[in-house]
Amino acid sequence: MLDVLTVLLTLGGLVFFAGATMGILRFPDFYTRLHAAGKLDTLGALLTMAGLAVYNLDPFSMATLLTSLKIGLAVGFIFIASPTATHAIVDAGVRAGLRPWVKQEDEQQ
Amino acid sequence: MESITGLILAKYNYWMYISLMMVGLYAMIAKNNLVKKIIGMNILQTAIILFYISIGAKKGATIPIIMHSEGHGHEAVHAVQYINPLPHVLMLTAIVVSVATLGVALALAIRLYARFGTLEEDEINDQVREAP
Amino acid sequence: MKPIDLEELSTNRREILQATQPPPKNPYVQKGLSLGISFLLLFGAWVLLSGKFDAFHLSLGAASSLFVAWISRDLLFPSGDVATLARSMAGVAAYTPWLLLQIVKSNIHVLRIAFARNPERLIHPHIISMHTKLKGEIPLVTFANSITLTPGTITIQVSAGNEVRIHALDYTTGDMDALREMESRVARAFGESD
Amino acid sequence: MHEIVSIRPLLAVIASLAVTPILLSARSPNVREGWTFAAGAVKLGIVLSMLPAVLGGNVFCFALTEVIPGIRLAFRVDAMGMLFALVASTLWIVTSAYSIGYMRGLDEHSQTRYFCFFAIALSATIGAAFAANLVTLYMFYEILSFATYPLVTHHQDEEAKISGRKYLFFIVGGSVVLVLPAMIICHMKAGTLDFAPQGFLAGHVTQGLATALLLLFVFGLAKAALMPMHSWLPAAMVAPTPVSALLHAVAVVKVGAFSVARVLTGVFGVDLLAQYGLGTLLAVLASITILVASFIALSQDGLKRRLAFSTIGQLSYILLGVALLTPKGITGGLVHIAMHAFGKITLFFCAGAIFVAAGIKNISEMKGLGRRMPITMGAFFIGSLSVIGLPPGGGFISKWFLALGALESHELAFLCVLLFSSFLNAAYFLPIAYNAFFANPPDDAKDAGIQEAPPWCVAPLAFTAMASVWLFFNPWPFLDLARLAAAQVTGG
Amino acid sequence: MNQYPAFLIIAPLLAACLIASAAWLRRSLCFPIAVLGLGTSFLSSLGVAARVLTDGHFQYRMGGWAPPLGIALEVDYLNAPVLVAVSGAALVSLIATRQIIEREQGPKAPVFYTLMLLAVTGMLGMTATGDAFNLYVLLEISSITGYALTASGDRLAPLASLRYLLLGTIGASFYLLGVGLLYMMTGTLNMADLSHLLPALYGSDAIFAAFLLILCGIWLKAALFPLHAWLPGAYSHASHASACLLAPLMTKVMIYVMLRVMFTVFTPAYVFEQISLEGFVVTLASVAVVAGSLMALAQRNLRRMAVYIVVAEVGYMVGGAWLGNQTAWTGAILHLLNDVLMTLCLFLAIAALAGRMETTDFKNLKGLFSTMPFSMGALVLGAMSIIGVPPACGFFSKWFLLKGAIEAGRFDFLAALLFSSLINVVLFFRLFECALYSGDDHHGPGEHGHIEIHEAPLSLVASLWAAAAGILAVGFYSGSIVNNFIKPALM
Amino acid sequence: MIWQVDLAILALVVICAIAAVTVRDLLGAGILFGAYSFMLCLLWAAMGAVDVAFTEASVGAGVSTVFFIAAVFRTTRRTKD
Amino acid sequence: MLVHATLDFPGWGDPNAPAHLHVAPEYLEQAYEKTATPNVVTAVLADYRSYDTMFETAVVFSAGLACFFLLRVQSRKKEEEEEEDRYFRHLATDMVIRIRTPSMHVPDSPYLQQLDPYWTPRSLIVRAACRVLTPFIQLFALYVVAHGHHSPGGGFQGGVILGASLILVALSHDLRTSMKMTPEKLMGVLSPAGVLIYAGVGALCVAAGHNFLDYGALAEWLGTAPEAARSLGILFVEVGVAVCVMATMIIIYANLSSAGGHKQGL
Amino acid sequence: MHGFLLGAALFLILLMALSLYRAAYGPTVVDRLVGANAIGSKTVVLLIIIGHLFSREDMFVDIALAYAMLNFIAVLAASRYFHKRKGLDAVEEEITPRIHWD
Repeated sequence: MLDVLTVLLTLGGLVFFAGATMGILRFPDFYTRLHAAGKLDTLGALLTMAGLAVYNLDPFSMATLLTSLKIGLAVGFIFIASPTATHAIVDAGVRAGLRPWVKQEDEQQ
Repeated sequence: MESITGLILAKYNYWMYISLMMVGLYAMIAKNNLVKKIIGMNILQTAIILFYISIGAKKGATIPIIMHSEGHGHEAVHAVQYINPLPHVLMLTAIVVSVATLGVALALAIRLYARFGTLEEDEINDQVREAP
Repeated sequence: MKPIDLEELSTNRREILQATQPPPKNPYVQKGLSLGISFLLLFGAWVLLSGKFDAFHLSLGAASSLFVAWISRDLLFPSGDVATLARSMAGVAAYTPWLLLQIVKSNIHVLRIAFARNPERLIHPHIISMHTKLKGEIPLVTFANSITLTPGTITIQVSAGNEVRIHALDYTTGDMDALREMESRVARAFGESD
Repeated sequence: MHEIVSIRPLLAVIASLAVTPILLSARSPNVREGWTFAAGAVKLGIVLSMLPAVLGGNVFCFALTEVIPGIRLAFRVDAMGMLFALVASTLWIVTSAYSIGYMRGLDEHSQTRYFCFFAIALSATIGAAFAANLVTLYMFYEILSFATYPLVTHHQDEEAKISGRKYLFFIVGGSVVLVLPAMIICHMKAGTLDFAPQGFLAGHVTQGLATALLLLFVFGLAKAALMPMHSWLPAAMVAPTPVSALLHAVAVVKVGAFSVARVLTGVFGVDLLAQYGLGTLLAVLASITILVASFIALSQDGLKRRLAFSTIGQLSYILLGVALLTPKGITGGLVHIAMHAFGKITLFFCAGAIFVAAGIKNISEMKGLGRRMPITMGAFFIGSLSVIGLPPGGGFISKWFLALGALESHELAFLCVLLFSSFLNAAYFLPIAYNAFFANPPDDAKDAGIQEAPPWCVAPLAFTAMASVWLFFNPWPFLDLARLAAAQVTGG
Repeated sequence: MNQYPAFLIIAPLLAACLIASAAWLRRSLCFPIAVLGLGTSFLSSLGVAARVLTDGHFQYRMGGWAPPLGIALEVDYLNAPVLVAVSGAALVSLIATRQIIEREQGPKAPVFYTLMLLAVTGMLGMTATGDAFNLYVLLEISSITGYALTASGDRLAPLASLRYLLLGTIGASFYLLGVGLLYMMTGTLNMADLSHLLPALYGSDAIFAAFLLILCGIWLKAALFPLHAWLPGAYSHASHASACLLAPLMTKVMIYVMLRVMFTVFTPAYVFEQISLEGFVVTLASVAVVAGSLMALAQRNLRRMAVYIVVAEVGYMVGGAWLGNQTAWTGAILHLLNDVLMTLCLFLAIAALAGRMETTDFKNLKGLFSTMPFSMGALVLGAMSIIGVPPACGFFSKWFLLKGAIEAGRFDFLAALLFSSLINVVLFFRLFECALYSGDDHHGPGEHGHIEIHEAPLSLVASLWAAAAGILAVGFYSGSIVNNFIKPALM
Repeated sequence: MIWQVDLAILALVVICAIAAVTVRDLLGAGILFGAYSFMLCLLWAAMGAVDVAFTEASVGAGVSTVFFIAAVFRTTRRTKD
Repeated sequence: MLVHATLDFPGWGDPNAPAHLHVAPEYLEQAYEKTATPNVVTAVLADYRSYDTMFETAVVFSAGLACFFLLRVQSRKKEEEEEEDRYFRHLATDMVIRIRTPSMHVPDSPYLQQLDPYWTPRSLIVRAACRVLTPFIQLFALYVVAHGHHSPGGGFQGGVILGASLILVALSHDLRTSMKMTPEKLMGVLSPAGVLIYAGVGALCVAAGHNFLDYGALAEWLGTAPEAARSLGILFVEVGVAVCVMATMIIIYANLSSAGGHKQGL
Repeated sequence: MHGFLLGAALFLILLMALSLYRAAYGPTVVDRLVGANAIGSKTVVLLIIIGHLFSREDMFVDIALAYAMLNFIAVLAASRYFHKRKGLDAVEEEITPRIHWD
């Protein structure tokens, strides 16, 4: 039961990770790439780590619970740090003077 | 043929450390920019760390932290089960040293930039030659 | 030397407001409370991290927590307002599941774009800016980070006058109504809704 | 023969290091020179105190620390060393006195430095005389080389610089490149470097190696100015005259000749040399040097340069004497150290006095000088006689023994060389004295005011001239010592 | 229990830390603490040497662990005199350069002292340690402080220092890699243990590679000729105070490490019988000697000249170590000790001269014998020693080196040594010529012209003469040094 | 040790190292150097050297990249190679 | 050459390689028993090879010192008297004031904030997030130091993280703010103090009659078994390492990022 | 399960490689930053997976935690760079005020 949950969560996480990477590779400019990288990654990490935490609980004991909670703590950290980092990067991009990519048609509007 | 493949596969860590070392040395010798040289220096050092850690690796063994139950009772430790800790110890020291060296090197680079306004070695040399 | 950009300077009005706020009524009690809360929070974190419950490690933990609470007393809870703190914690707890749901929903949206054959066709990047009513620092940051976490939007800047600039991936994600909802939920979580 | 362990050799060596006060009393010349004399007197006293025992066939020994396993810095005062030390310490006092006159007469610069290095040079000379082994000898030899360098280049002009370089190149180059390896080879072969009366190399070397070593030593000890290594000597004439006197008569070249003699007898040993026929080889070399140097001397016009070439020739007499390998020959060679010292120092003093008084350096300008400077030129005449080897100069004694030695070894060719070269000597010295007294001076007004040099100059040269004569009649300490030394080294 | 070896190394470390702390409270405390630290170290080194004389080789177990497990300090006949020389030279150079440091560094003087002490700690530790990896750590301490010290000089010093850093790091990395190879093949890091385990593996290529890597690393650090590129810049642009500390000690300690590796880790049996590198290395050393001398000859600046002399001296020692006979080894070890003193004397003298004039170009040296007789006197002594004039100590080591060269039949090395001695004569007499002549007027100021004696500070001159006296003393007693330390060390 | 992971990361490490020394922008080089240290950390972990991995994590992510960027900030990003 | 030598290597991960057979088993089998420290790496690092580690700390210390020495610009008398334009912001009115004053007379008032010529505002978001994160990072760092015996980590890692957390403050706020938290003087004292703690523990062992760094000597004073004393000794030296490393990292960062001026950081 | 985790790890490494492409060839520096950040976030997960593969996750979680905390410092530092230096290309030259040490 737990294993199934683990696999599901982890697979989901991996999908999001994959999406993030695809986004990083395929999106046209820095800002749009950041959309993919900054957040798909965060969710991917969340899901994968949740899966692993669940897996870890298998022979349930105080120690494994604590370890799982630690993983949760790490997730919490990522949740505060990742958007902040994303924001910092986008701030850097703006300050560096990078113009956002705008679609041709949007530009004409 | 098989032996050669085996040779390559069985020791790929060692081949890799050699290539890393060459990258580092190349950067230190062939690059003109001082910061690049410093990066090369760090890569060289990590190549050596890689080498040491590879020495320590042991198939089918776990990390060198003794599994122990709470309290002070513990079962006999079989060395085969654990990875060799000594290279790790040495490399902790080596990493520290490399950070220390990095700090000093960067400090020197900053001073050089303040003096010469460039980090390119050939430009610095030109300036030195013009006004010794 | 580059002269100082006055426009940029004014973005830090919030900091100024804080600095010029009247000092709390009883500074010692406030400080003590702030320290105490910090300590408890940190000690809880320590226990979580340590996983060892013998006296030696616990006392080490207490010492460490006290030490950290002391050196970062200005960082964690500068105000030391216990009631607000408790309320906002509860608020955040209530807010998080909703946020997670939002995140998952919109993440899937971006995922579709990322895996689409031609992502450039699907996106319409543009920058929007909105005015927010949020006042406190923490709520503002929570709001900004929530925007960032909801894919499709990234907070670029929170400028003076609570103007939030957002980079949106396309029109659906950059939906003003969704943002407004988020804002109100954040406000509720931190008890700022009036 | 007793070995007396005594600190006296060391004291004799470091006595002149009492110059340290010289440095401190640089401000008052009188005090400074007082120190110089005091040190000279002390040194002479110490040397003299050892004389009776040495004459009695005893040897003073003193060892300092061990510098290389098996090799100590050690002193050993035997007859040969005593002879040389006696000459050096006696003449130091005289030269000091003369230096005072000369330097003050010309108001030279940096006199403090001059006296300082002068004293160091003397120390090194005594040390070389008393050295008990090759390393000690080498040490003092080198110290002497470096201590005389500032003296040679005292004038500090371009010429002095060049001469100084030449001097160093030959002296130090020779010792470093030739002597040092030779020493090491000796040490490797024989395991010791202590001078033994009959040499320590016997039985350890083949003929080829012995020849090579001999050549290395003889040319390496370039102070002896054997012919291809001689050219530093005329160059060093740029030095102030007392320095030249010191260089030629007492310290430098004599140390070279003495060292060669010491090496020949103490390292190789007479028997070994005779066995491999090396004595003849050396004697031939010496003969060539004698003749060539004498011919060159004839053609020189500068008085000091002529004296310099004369020195080159005379030094080779010493070598020749030792190379004859007979007791008489060796006696003659050793005595020649002393006799030539007194004679040549007189000549140099005279040259200096002439320069101080008249500012003349060239022989051709000296016509008629004898009338204005009778004492100086008289002394010059006596000195010439001594150097030529005519009675009543002391040089006669040594030449006599050399000739006897040549006869004794049945090498008539060398006898001929001796006689012919003496004739040449006479040919380049006597005309000077003759012209000085009997030729008419050129009627220039400029030398009208010439008179005798200051008494500080004249007194020493008169003293040494008289000493030369006195030595002819009474050569006992030197002759006895030389005989004793010859007896010791030939095992007789 | 005898704690001298620990004090020897810990005293400067503690003193360094104390200075760094005390600097924020009272600046005036720093120098006494530094002297105290190095003084303790020097006294301990004497104690250690005395104990070696009575008991022979002994071990100090750090942390009480027996060597293959823990780290032990090994003190034996070989490193006891090196320890004395290093700590003594460091003490002298610290006292000597105080004024220079205070003048040049101003408020940063305490930091400079601290760096000096740490560098000395590293060098002493390298000399005393019996563990191959520990040596690397200590090497890095002295190197990092060395980089900082060399960077404090004229305007080109940081550049020279950065080059030194890059090359030095390559050298240290090579050493580390070599040690790693040894560890991989044997499983131990302790030198004594290695020497027991290695003979079984002598045929292995990996061991050979390890040996070569370690050697290359050491040579880079020791500035053997083709690898010397960092040295001239580093020591000629550095502050005089740092040059006085580093130039006498750094390369010598590295040479000591080379000897240690050759004798203790790999036995001479391996170095000279299993592999036959000695032909190549001695040729290299000969080239180093000649090239160093010639490059010194090409310089017009006293300091740069001295720096190239150091390069040549390295060639002496490496060549001596590789000639492969007892005599030559004696020479190499003795020369190591002597060179510490000689170079110390030389660089202190240069510092003294430089304190009175802008640069040490030859043309600036005119008339120095008159104005700075004491400094020049000591310089002459140092020069005599470098040339190899007895009784200065340089002669005796050269003696052994030459004799070793003859015994080994390496006449190229012999010729190189003799040639370099000659060049040294030329070098120094060219210098003395300049210093002897007052220059413009040929006959100088005359007897009564007043020459102002304008000496360097007393502490500098006194230390300089201490070094010079050391040269003479070591010269006079070199026989007993050889008998009591070097011979047993080579047994 | 997990050789599959190890091998894969090793390849990345080398690529990253080459990228870090070839990129024509010092800031970019610094960032790549940071990424390089991430991978090293993983590599050590995969080989079972937890302490080393920890050190590399703290040093690589925490300070050495920051030092690099600080140094580049104080000097220049320009590089000719 | 290296490639050639590699052919001679034992295979990678071979449990029977000589490296695993000589000393390592002894460490693994004895470390827990003798030092009561399950993390063998820590045990070896801080006990068996503690001498190494002490010098490793000294390396860090000297690196910090070297950076300080190379870069720090200390105001000299002349500079202090030199007048210079300085910018201040009056907090109440949000006005920027330019004051021309020698640096010895820089006004120090709670209502004025000094700005650098290159001053740029810190992002509000970053600042707030860092404010929340920093205490936890520091706590984590201390945890790492304290639990080096049981899990990976130890003094060095903890020290670096601690230093990094303070660097984070500097990055998110201002170098000047962080220098107020960690004054240069304090760091300058702490950095050697870390080494002193380490060496002091060693010296205590000497005072107790054992060899340098033989923590077993402390058993009597601490009133514990030698193994526990070793464990405690390891903890003490780890604290020393952490203190030194933290202070040094801050010193290096402060000097590098401000090129020694300590005024305007990254 | 072990195999699944191993596969997941390898998949993540593949993704890292792709991100590395962006980090190495990113047209601008900020693109590199994005790539590096992505690599960093994957590293955290990978560390825990490796911990599971060793069956010693309690040991690896600490490292992951440290990573989660510190990864963001480097990114922050890089972004701070642009607060004071404008321009995306390396040719930007906004001369720092020179400080002279001596």
